[in-house]
Amino acid sequence: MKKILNNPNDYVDEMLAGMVAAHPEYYRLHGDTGKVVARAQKAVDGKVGIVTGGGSGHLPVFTGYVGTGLLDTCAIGDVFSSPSAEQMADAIRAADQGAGVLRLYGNYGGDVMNFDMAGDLVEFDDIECTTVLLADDVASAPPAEHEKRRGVAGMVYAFKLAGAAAEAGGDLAAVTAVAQKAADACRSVGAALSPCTVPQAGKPTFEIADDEMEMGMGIHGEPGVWRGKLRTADQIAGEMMDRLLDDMPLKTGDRVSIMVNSLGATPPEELYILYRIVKQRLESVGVEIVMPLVGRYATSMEMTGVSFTMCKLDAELEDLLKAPCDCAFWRVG
Amino acid sequence: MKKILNNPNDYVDEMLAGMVAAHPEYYRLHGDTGKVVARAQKAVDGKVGIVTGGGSGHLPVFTGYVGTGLLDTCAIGDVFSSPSAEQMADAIRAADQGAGVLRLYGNYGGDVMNFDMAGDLVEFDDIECTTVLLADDVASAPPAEHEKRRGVAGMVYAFKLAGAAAEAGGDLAAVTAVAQKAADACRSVGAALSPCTVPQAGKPTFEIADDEMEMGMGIHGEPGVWRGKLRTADQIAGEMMDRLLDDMPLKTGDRVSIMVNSLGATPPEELYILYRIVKQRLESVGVEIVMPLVGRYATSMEMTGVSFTMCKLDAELEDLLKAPCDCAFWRVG
Amino acid sequence: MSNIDRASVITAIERLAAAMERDFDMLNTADGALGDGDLGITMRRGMRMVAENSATIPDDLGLALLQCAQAFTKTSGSSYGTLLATGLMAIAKSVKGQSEVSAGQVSELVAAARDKMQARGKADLGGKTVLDSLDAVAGATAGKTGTAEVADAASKAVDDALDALRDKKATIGRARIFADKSVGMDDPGMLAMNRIIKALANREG
Amino acid sequence: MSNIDRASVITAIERLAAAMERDFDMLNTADGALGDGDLGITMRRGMRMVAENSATIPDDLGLALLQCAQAFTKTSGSSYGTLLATGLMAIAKSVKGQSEVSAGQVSELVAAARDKMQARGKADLGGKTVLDSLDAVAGATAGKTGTAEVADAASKAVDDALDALRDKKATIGRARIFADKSVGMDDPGMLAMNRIIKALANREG
Ligand SMILES: Nc1ncnc2c1ncn2[C@@H]1O[C@H](COP(=O)(O)OP(=O)(O)O)[C@@H](O)[C@H]1O
Ligand SMILES: Nc1ncnc2c1ncn2[C@@H]1O[C@H](COP(=O)(O)OP(=O)(O)O)[C@@H](O)[C@H]1O
Ligand SMILES: [Mg+2]
Ligand SMILES: [Mg+2]
Ligand SMILES: [Mg+2]
Ligand SMILES: [Mg+2]
Repeated sequence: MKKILNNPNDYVDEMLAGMVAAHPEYYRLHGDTGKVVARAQKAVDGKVGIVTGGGSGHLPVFTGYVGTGLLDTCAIGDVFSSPSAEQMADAIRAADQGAGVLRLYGNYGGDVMNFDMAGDLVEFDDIECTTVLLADDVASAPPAEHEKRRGVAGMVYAFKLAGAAAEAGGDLAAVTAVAQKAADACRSVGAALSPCTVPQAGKPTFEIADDEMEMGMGIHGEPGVWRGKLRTADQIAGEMMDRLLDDMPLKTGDRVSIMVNSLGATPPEELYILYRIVKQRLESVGVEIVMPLVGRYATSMEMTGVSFTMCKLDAELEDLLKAPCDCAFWRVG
Repeated sequence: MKKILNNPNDYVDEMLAGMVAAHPEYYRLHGDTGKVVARAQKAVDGKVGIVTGGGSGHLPVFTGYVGTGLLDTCAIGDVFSSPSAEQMADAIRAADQGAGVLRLYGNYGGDVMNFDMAGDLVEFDDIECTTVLLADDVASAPPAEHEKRRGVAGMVYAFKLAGAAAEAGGDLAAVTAVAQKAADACRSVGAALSPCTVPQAGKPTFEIADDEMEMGMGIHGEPGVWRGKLRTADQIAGEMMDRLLDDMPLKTGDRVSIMVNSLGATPPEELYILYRIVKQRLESVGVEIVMPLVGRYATSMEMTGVSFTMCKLDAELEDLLKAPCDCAFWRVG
Repeated sequence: MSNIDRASVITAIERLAAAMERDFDMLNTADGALGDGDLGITMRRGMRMVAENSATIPDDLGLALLQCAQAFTKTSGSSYGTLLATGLMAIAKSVKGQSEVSAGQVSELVAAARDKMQARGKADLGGKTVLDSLDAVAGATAGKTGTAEVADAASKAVDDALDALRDKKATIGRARIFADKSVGMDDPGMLAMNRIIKALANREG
Repeated sequence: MSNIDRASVITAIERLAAAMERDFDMLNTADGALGDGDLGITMRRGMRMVAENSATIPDDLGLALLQCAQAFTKTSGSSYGTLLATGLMAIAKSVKGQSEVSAGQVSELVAAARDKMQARGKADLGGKTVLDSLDAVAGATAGKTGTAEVADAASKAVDDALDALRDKKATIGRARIFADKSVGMDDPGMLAMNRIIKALANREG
C-alpha cells in the first residue's frame, strides 16, 4: 500500500485536522463529530445555505469546495463511505442562515438515504430543505435511466453555479432551480488506469493489468463499459468526447465549459495532452469553450485516470460560472 | 506504463500545446523551437526579466510558474532532460525588457552547463545576465558541500520572492540579491514511495518493493539516504523535520513558510496528515508558520512521495512572499 | 410469556449486542465479498452504543426505540445502519406512548418498518435485500399472537428468506456491481437480519 | 597527406555521421546502464544536422566548426552535446580565419577544447569522463606532426584511456549516482569519444 498514513482508522480525522490547520482562513470544523467542515466565516444572514456531503478520498471534493461563492458546509464520511445522517443533520444546521438549505450532492444510495434521513432529523429545527442530486456519469446508465446515474465531477460545476446564485442573494427556490439546471447541463465520463487503496481496506479497490485501462469506470472502482489494452491519449480523448457528445449533442454556437480532470495520480502533463483533442473536437463542431478547467478537481486519492465533464451554459449559467469564488483549491475572479 | 500519451517523443510538445490552449490568458509559446514558454502579456519595459529552465515532467515547475509576480519565461526540455542552450538563449532574449535577466534554476549539471552556454550565446545581444542556483535538497550532500546539492521545490519560493522583487521594480542586482537570499533561506528533503516513468524510456525510473520507501530520494529517482520499510506518516514527517531543522536550526520567534509538497500521486489527504506533525514540530520550538503551502508545487509526474521545504523569512522576504502573483497553478493576493 | 416492555427490550439489546460481537467478522466478510466489508463494523458499533445507553432508556417504547435508532444514525453512514434506524423510527412512531406491546403486533410493526425502509431505500421487494427478510417475517408472523409462536415463525422466516433469495442476482447497493458473482451467495444485509431476528427471538444456535 | 581543410572536414563529417548512425544503439545502451540512455540520440541527432548542413560550411575553419557546434546547442540539452559544442567553439576560436590546419596543431587544439570543457563542466581530470579521453589524445599527439602519426597516436590514446579508467568509479553527471556499479564499465562519454576520434582519424574497424 503506497500510502502515507498512521492508523487507517484515523485517516479522515487526521486529514481534516491537517486541512483546517493549513487553511484556517477558509475552513473550520463544526460540531462535536469532527466530520463537519464549515466556512471559517459564516455567510451573511439570509443567504441560502448550500450543504454537501459524501465519502472522503475525493479532495478537493467535497470539503475543499466549502468557501465563498461555493458551499457553506460539508459532512464528510470515512473514505468512500457516506457520513452518518446525524453528521449531515449537523451540517444542514450549520449551513442555515435562516433562508433554507439546499442539499447538493452526488447520486449514491447511501448518501441519498442519509441526506433524506438528515432531512427528517432537522424537521424539528424548522429548516426548509431542498435537494438536487448530481447524476452526470453517462457511463453508469443509459439516457433512459439517467436518474440512476452516479454523480461525479459535474458536482464541481453545480457547487460553483449554485454557490454563485446563493451568494448573489437568490432565495431557496431560485438557488435550487440553478442547481438543478446545472446538474441537468452536466455530462461526465471517466477512464481509469490504476486503482487506489481505501486505507481501512488496505488493498486496491480493483485489479487491472499494467497495460490495461477501463473506460467508464466509476470513481470508487465501479465497473465501466469496457476493459482492454491501454489506448493512446488521442484515442481515449476521442472516445470520451464521443460518449459525451452522443449523450448531449451540441451545435454551432453552443457554449460549454469543459473539465479535464485527473482522478489523482495522472499528472497535469497528460491532462494537457488530452485537452488538445477536447478543444479540437468542440471547436470542430463550432462550440465555444468557456473557462476550461484542467487539473485535479474531483479525485479518488492516488487513482490513475481522467474524467471529462461538459457543462452546457446559457447566459445565466455563464455569468454564474465567471462570478468570484474562493476556497483553498479553486479561485475565480 | 500507466500513462496517457501518444508517441512518447511528442509528450512535451503536446503537453505544451495543450497547456497554452487551456490557459491562453497566462501562457504563450515563444520562438520557433516550441519549447520556450512566455507570459501571455510581456511585462513592462524596464522590469528585470527572470528566466528559468529545466526538464519537463515537474509541473507546475518550471513552465507553470511563468506569470505575473513570478517568472517571465522558461525554456523546457524533454522529460527530465535539460533544454538546449539555444532554447535557453531564446528564453533569455524573450525575458529581457532592457533591465537584464536573472537566470534562476536548479543545480543540475546539464542545466548549469546549458545556461552558462546560453549566456555565451546572448553575449552578442548585450543582455546582462546573473545567475542564482537553487541547491536546497539537504539529502543530496552534507552542509560542508552544500553548493553541490540538488535544487528541488525551494525554487518555488525563489521564483515567488525574486518575482515579487522584480515586479516591484528592483534592478538586476537587487532582484538577484533577493533570489540568492531566498535560495539560501530554503531547505528541502523528500521521500519517495513509488517511481514515475519517463515516456521515452518507457520503464519506471527505479524499482522499489510495495512495502518500501526511500528517504532523501531525488526528484528524478536519485538515490537517497536510506531505503526501508514504509513508516507511518508521523514517523516520516518527524524524520523529515529533523533533517531540515538539523540543517537549518530555528529558534523561538523565527518565521518560516513551509511547503508540504506531493511528488505527484500522493493525494492532498496524505499531505494534510503530514502537515499536522509539521505544524506541531515548528510550533513546539516557537516558530511562527507563515503562508504554509500544502499541495502539488513541484512534482515528478506520477511519482508517489512527498517533499518538505522550509523557507526562513525576514521582513523583506515575508512581504515579498505575500505580494500578489498569478499563474495557472498558483495565485496569491 | 408476557408482552414486550422496557425490561424485555433491555434483555433483547443485551442478546443482540452479544450476537453482533460474535458475528463481527462473519458480517464483515460477507459484506467484503459483495460490498465494502463494513457491515460487521456498522452493527457492532451501533449495538455497542445502544447497549451502553440501555440503562437510560425510557419506559415509553416509542422513545426507547427512538434512542436505539439514534445510535445508528450517529455511529454510521453505511446503508444498513440508516435503514435499520429508519425501520426503528417507523416502529417507534407506531408504539409511541405505549410501555407494552403484544406479540400479536409484531407482524404489523415489522411491516411498517419494511415499508418505511422501502420508501427510504427505493428498492423493490424481491430485490435480495434486507427488505425481503422483513417481508418474510411480517408474512410469517401475521395472525400469530403467542410470543413463542411469533418467535418461532420469525426465526424460521429469516432462514426461508435466505434460501429463497440466495440464487438471485443482487440488484441494490454496492452488491449490484457484482450481480453475477452474487448468485449463490447470501445478501449480507439479509444475513445480518437473520442474526438480528434470531437474537431478538432468542432462537439462536 | 596534407593539412586539414574544408574538404577534409566534410569527409570527416561524413565518416562521423555514419559512425554515429552505426553506434546509435550501442551508445544509448551504454548511457542507459549508467545514465538516462540518450547519448546515441544526442550524437545521431547532432551529427545528422551537421551532415545536412555540411554543403554550406564556410572555408574559414573557425566558422565551419562554429556551425558544427551550433548543431549541438540547437538539437540537444544533454551534457555531452553541450560539452562537445563547448569544445568545438574553443577550437573554432583558435583557428578562426584559417582555412587550413596542420596535424601538428591537433594536440594543442584538443587541449584547448579539453580546458574549455573542463571550465564548463567543472569536472576534474581523472574523473572518468570525456575529459580523460581528450587529455589522453592531447598528450599522445603532442610533438607529433605527421597526419598518419597523429591519427595513430590519437586512436590508440582513446583506447588506452578507456582501459585506464574502466575500473574507477564514476564521479560526474548522472553516472555518479551509480558510482559502485560503474566500476568495470566504460564511461559512455569516453566510449563516444573513442568512436568519434577513430572516425575522424579514419582508424575504424
Ligand atoms: N437501497 C436499499 N434498500 C434496501 N436494502 C438495502 C439498500 N441498500 C443496501 N441495502 C441492504 O444493506 C446491505 C448492505 O449494507 P451496508 O454494508 O451498510 O451497505 P454500504 O456499506 O454499501 O453502505 C445490503 O446487503 C442490503 O441488504
Ligand atoms: N560535468 C561534466 N564534465 C565532463 N564530462 C561530463 C560531465 N557531465 C557529463 N559528462 C560526460 O558526458 C557523458 C554523459 O553525457 P550525456 O548522456 O549527454 O549526459 P546526460 O544525458 O546525463 O545529460 C558522461 O559519460 C561523461 O563522459
Ligand atoms: Mg457495506
Ligand atoms: Mg459502507
Ligand atoms: Mg545521457
Ligand atoms: Mg540526457
